[in-house]
Amino acid sequence: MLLEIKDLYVRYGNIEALHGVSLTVDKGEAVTLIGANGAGKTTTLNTITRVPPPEGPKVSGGDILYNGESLLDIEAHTIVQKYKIALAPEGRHIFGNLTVEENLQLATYARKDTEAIKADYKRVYDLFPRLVERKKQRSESLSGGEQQMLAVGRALMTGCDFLLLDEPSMGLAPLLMYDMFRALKKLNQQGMTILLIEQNARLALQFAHRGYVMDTGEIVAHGTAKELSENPDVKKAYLGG
Amino acid sequence: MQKYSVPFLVVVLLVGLVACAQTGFMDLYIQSIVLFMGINIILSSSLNIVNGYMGEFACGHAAFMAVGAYVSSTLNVWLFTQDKFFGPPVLSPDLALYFFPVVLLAGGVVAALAGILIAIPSFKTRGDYLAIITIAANYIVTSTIINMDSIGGARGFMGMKKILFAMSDTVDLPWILIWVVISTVLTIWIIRRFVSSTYGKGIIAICQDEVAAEIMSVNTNKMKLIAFMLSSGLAGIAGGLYAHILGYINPGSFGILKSTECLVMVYLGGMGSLSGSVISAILFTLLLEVLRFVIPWMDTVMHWAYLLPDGYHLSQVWKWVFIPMILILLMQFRPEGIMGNRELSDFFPKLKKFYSFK
Amino acid sequence: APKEIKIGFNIPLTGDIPKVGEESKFAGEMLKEAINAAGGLEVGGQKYKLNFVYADNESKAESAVSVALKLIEKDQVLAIVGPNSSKQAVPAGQACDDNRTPMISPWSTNPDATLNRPWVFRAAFLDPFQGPVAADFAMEQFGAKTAAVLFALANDYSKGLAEIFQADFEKKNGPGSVVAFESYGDKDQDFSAQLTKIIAAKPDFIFLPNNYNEVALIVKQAHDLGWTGPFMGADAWGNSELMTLCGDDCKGQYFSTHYAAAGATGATKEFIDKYTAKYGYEPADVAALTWDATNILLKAIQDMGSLGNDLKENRKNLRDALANVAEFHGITGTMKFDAQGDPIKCAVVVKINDNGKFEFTKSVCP
Amino acid sequence: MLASILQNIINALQWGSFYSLIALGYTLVYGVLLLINFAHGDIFMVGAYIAFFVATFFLSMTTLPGWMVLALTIPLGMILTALVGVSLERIAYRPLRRKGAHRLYVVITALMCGLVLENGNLALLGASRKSFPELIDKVVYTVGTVTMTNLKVAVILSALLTFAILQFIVTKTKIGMAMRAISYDKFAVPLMGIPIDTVIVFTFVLGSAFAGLAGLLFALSYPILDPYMGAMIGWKAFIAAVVGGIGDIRGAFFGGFLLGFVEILVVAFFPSTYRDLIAFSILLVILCIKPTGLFGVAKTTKI
Amino acid sequence: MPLLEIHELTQYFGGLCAVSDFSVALESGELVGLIGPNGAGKTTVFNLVSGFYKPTQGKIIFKGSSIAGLKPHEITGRGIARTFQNIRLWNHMTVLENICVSQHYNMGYSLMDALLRTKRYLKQEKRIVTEAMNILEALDLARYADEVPPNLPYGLQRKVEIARALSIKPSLLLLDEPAAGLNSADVKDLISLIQRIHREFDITIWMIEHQMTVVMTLCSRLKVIDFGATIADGTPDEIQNNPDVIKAYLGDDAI
Ligand SMILES: Nc1ncnc2c1ncn2[C@@H]1O[C@H](COP(=O)(O)OP(=O)(O)OP(=O)(O)O)[C@@H](O)[C@H]1O
Ligand SMILES: Nc1ncnc2c1ncn2[C@@H]1O[C@H](COP(=O)(O)OP(=O)(O)OP(=O)(O)O)[C@@H](O)[C@H]1O
Ligand SMILES: CC(C)C[C@H](N)C(=O)O
Ligand SMILES: [Mg+2]
Ligand SMILES: [Mg+2]
Repeated sequence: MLLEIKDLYVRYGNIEALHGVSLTVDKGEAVTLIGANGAGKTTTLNTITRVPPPEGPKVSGGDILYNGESLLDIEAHTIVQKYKIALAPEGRHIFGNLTVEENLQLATYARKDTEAIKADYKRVYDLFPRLVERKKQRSESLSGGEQQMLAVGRALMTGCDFLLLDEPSMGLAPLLMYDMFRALKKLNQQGMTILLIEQNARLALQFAHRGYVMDTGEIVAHGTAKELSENPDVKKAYLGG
Repeated sequence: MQKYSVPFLVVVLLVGLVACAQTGFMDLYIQSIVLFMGINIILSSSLNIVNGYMGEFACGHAAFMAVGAYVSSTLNVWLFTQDKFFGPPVLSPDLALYFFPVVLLAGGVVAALAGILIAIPSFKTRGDYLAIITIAANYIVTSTIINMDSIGGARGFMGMKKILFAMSDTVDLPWILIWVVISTVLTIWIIRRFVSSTYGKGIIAICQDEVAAEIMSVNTNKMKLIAFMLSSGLAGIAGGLYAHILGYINPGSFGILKSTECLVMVYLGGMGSLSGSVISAILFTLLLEVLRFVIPWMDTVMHWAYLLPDGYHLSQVWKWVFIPMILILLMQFRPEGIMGNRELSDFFPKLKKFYSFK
Repeated sequence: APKEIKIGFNIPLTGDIPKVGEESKFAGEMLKEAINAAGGLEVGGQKYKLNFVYADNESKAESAVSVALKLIEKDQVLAIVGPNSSKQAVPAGQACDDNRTPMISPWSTNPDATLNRPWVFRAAFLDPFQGPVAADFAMEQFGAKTAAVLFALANDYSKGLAEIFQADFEKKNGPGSVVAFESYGDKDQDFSAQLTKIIAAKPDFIFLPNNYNEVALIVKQAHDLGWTGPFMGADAWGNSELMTLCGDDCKGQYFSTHYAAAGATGATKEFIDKYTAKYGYEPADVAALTWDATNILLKAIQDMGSLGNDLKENRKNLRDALANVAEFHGITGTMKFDAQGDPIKCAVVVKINDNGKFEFTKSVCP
Repeated sequence: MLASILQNIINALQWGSFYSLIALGYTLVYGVLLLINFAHGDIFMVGAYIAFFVATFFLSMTTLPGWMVLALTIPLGMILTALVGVSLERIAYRPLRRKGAHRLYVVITALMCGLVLENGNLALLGASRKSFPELIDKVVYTVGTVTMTNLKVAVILSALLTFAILQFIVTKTKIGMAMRAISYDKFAVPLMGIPIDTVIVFTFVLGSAFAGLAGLLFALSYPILDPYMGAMIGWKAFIAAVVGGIGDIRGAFFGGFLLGFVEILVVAFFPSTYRDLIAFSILLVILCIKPTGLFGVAKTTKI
Repeated sequence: MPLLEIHELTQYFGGLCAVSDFSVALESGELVGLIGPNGAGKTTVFNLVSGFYKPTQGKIIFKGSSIAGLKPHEITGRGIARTFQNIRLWNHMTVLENICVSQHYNMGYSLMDALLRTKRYLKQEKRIVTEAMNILEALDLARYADEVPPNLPYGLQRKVEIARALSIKPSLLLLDEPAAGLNSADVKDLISLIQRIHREFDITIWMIEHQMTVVMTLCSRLKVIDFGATIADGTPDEIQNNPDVIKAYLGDDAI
């Protein structure tokens, strides 16, 4: 078991956002998390990466184990540096005052493996050729979709082996969305573990091996992708009938 | 009946204060605290329009105070007193009583016009760049005054006390107290009406998302102009009152330090909370005075407990160490100011019934 | 009847010239202790303890006004000693005059402090007298035909004296003989541009009617800019802190002042010795002037004959008594009072010798 | 005439150097936290006092020659001043940041910290001024009627050097990039594996250390220290930083010199009372023409 | 006469040509889609129409008069409302206030009226609130009137934003990716909402959207742009089978 979330309770101030969430991700798996707006999906990912307050939530119960080690007392930057877990956050959060290139470069902040970095650049630029064209542009003037590419590209540049993606397809044109999912699939096949949040449940279940369905801070269903796509409740609520 | 409770209270307050002053129940010292409280309330709540409701960071409030102070002082001195520079009074000093509000208002109007000086750059500039423009405007105003030798230049302007004497010679009442209370109440009333109208909420929209405001039909430039002018106009009135209370003004009293005092009161109270501004102005004024007594007392206690060497005494300078420290602490506990952006009535919903004070 | 007499001191304990406030306070304390030790001040056969309230005006004009108001309204003092600097004495004088409380400034030399103010008095000579003293001395000592002036714009004293000096010097040496007349603002630290202008105008000497703290900076910067000529100062130089701040740069310069501690005799020496013993340094002008001013005030209180219960009445009587003091023998010399209530007394010019002591050079009497 | 213009250029270079040095610290902290660190002028003042105490300590305790004392005072002063800056960050700003307070509340806290430093100094050390010892023998070079001192040369060179160092750090190194990134979006910074607090502390160390250097140089050039010496120059340096384009190192550097030149030249050609009036009017005009300062880049609002 | 006519609109950002020679004509009552790859310039077109940028070149004619160069609030006053790609509600105001403040183009009283609480002020204020409530009622949002937007689920926030745009009674409504971030169920609601608005409010709608289900069901006509230039124009069916569009935009959905 690579990642194991055990009975996690999480709160923002006085509001409890997760009430006992448990889920597991195995090495090399692609797992998706689907659910209605406000279900707590983003909260789950932010908790795993230990995003600090004020944005980050506070864990009030349960545990997050990574390779058997608890992540609860680890600082956010160590999660990336040492545990190699990267997150492409919801809302992109790119560094608008830096150029596209600098954004990518910054993600290699703690890395020393020059060769691997080079390979990663190539991988990202191959995945999103549009970023090559925009290399020197201040990233805040990118179009919405371009920014999304940058956010995913940046997460890859941290040299992670566990990738958390929060609605990566948001605002992407269909062509690009499919391209990106194909590329992610390839990454996954090369051994990258992926945990994905996606509003487009059909696409997500097509992509992932397994899935969890969240609702108001709880896991309400889980199973293999195939099981979930055939589950009548899931079909009705998330697959549009 | 409840509808009139607030106006009624205001009248009671005014009459009560005047009676206390008149009977000597409230000595001049207490009176002066009340006066400064009033002025601070006007200053903080007027700055709150721009810094709280509209979300700009204007740091030059004292400049408008200065404009109001100088305009109303010179007008009054020119009209009603014998002055070295302006010569004999133009009108009989008996009239000072009736013209005082007009002159005060004139100061406010000129200050509002000076407000345009920063309102226009604000169309294009936002945030910290606008903050600088306001600081620069503050320097420009004070140094313009420094260069006007006829009104005393850097050395200040005096003679306003005579106006107060002229007023109480005509009718024996504590006039300045009356005017301060009336101005304070009017200020709160105007601001409250402004920001609670859909029209005035335009500036709150600008604060939260200017792009959305502009797209949703708010004429942002016009609203900014109104907000800046209203804010600086009221500061001008506060300045006029301040000048007459002290009887002496000089450009140094309207520098950046005074402006920061206004800033502190606004943020201490909470951005966009009118009751917050009022409360913080009162607290701030009281704190200043209370420490005056607390420090010697602390000195005694600490010497008694052998915490201080014999030769060292806590001087009043410590006041200006304690006040900022208290404020820093307060900020740590309430990082959104005393009231956040809520009003008293949000905390005590029952008050709403009485809130026809609109 | 009240058993004590309360007198307020409106002095700069912090701000630009804290040493001035300190010396004023010490002089006041010394006098108070001496009199209270003897049972108090005798007025009309009754002894009153003295109570001195020292309030800090931060060396700011606006604070001086609010301090005056506070002393008058909250502390209910009978009279006020200070402020010292004309920058504060001019506005505070207005406040005292308006509120009908007697005030006596020990050290203010600007005429406006007392002009047309029946309630305001002083113990120092006036700048219309001091300006010509400085001009004459410089002409004689340096053979000066031209002069330059650098003054503080926001200071009534500095500006007033600069103007008086300019008028007088040009009267004596022809128009344009003051070749540079430069000013600076509050809290300025860099004077290089003004000094560059002054040095380029090649004056025979530079007149600096400024507070001692600024003098130190100006003199040093002038030397950095290559100025080697003499400076001439005025009474605001006269402070023991001048030399700690200015060091070697000020040695050899002259300034006009109220008294010279070195070589004093009689009551003056007694005062100096007592002060030095008590506080560890030699008192400068302001201590002596505060001593005199307070004594004038106490003398007037005694002249009143008796103290009533009504503070307003007492203040009024005290004012009248002060106005009636015709002559006073103080430790800074004998003063006669003119119709305005200003003293007529002698000035001295001192040289700062190589040990950094203020050495008596010359006395000038009106 | 020419000579006095030259002389004034030298004067302006020296005066501008101080504005630059202080403005650099402002801009550095602003560039990271968008925090107008209003305490910076007072940290500069503290730097001068620290230098004073360090120098007098060595002078009274040892028999080292003046230049040695200076050589020791520079690094020690910078380190101690940096400590002060970092403490402010730890005690006052960081908790607020953690609580997600509006950034203007941090600004107000900074203002308050400045007041505490100023008045705390006054209350503890008394109102009398300190006179800074002359550590190196002043050498006045005269060419014609134009004079220059060794100290002025040192001041100007220090400003240049500081600028070069900071510019390099901010634009060319990863930590510099991280500093800029923090200013734009704090949320995502740790997600890149960047220890955000370390970067912020580093920024405060840099900013305050150079304020310490500025304080020392200032004390050498204007050897009278008082608790309020940093207030005015601090405000003005901040204005200079913004006119240059706040957050940009070049902006602070040139902004500082611009203000220095304007001030000195106004005094050189007009009555000195017009200095602030003209200087600030010019700055206002610059900001009206270029609303984000000389080097600042407008933030594009993406809709 | 078409409601909105755009002629050869061009917009440069520095050297970058975001929109080039873009022309379109919208008839009253149409529901038209604007699609294209990311960075094609769609949002930029909307920004130009709503007055946020001044076009480098080209004409924008609305109801027969040119609106290029007018201020955004003036354009809104003439009847063009829009929503944003990323929701831009005023987060510290209640939903009701959000709607009310958007009445600035039509206050009906002056500052003085507000300060003096004149009859006119009271009457107009009442009208504004009633009208706002009507809009909320119509979109089933009335029960959230006193909530602040951050407390609402994302889908509802989108809806509030649409309500706010509708409240200025526009004749043309621009929707920038209204379905972004919504899940399939919410998307279905959104589709029916837009259909209802189109019917009941009798307005012209122009929308940008990447979710094909949305545009294909709603729009009668689609315009496809890439690199700021039009590459196709036609009914949804035509577009779906247009090889250029498939190549540049739709791609193939096998992963
Ligand atoms: N910073 C925050 N402060 C307070 N509450 C929050 C915060 N972030 C999220 N919440 C609340 O926590 C709950 C879960 O939100 P979360 O963002 O995790 O949902 P989500 O499943 O990601 O939804 P979406 O599909 O809209 O992204 C929601 O009720 C939300 O209002
Ligand atoms: N203010 C600006 N400054 C510079 N370039 C800009 C600016 N706004 C947009 N651009 C560029 O113009 C192009 C078009 O941007 P636009 O936002 O219109 O794209 P879009 O079609 O809406 O894309 P998306 O579907 O991803 O939102 C993009 O390449 C973007 O980088
Ligand atoms: C410097 C001052 C304390 C004294 C000076 N004579 C004045 O009148 O201002
Ligand atoms: Mg989410
Ligand atoms: Mg777009």
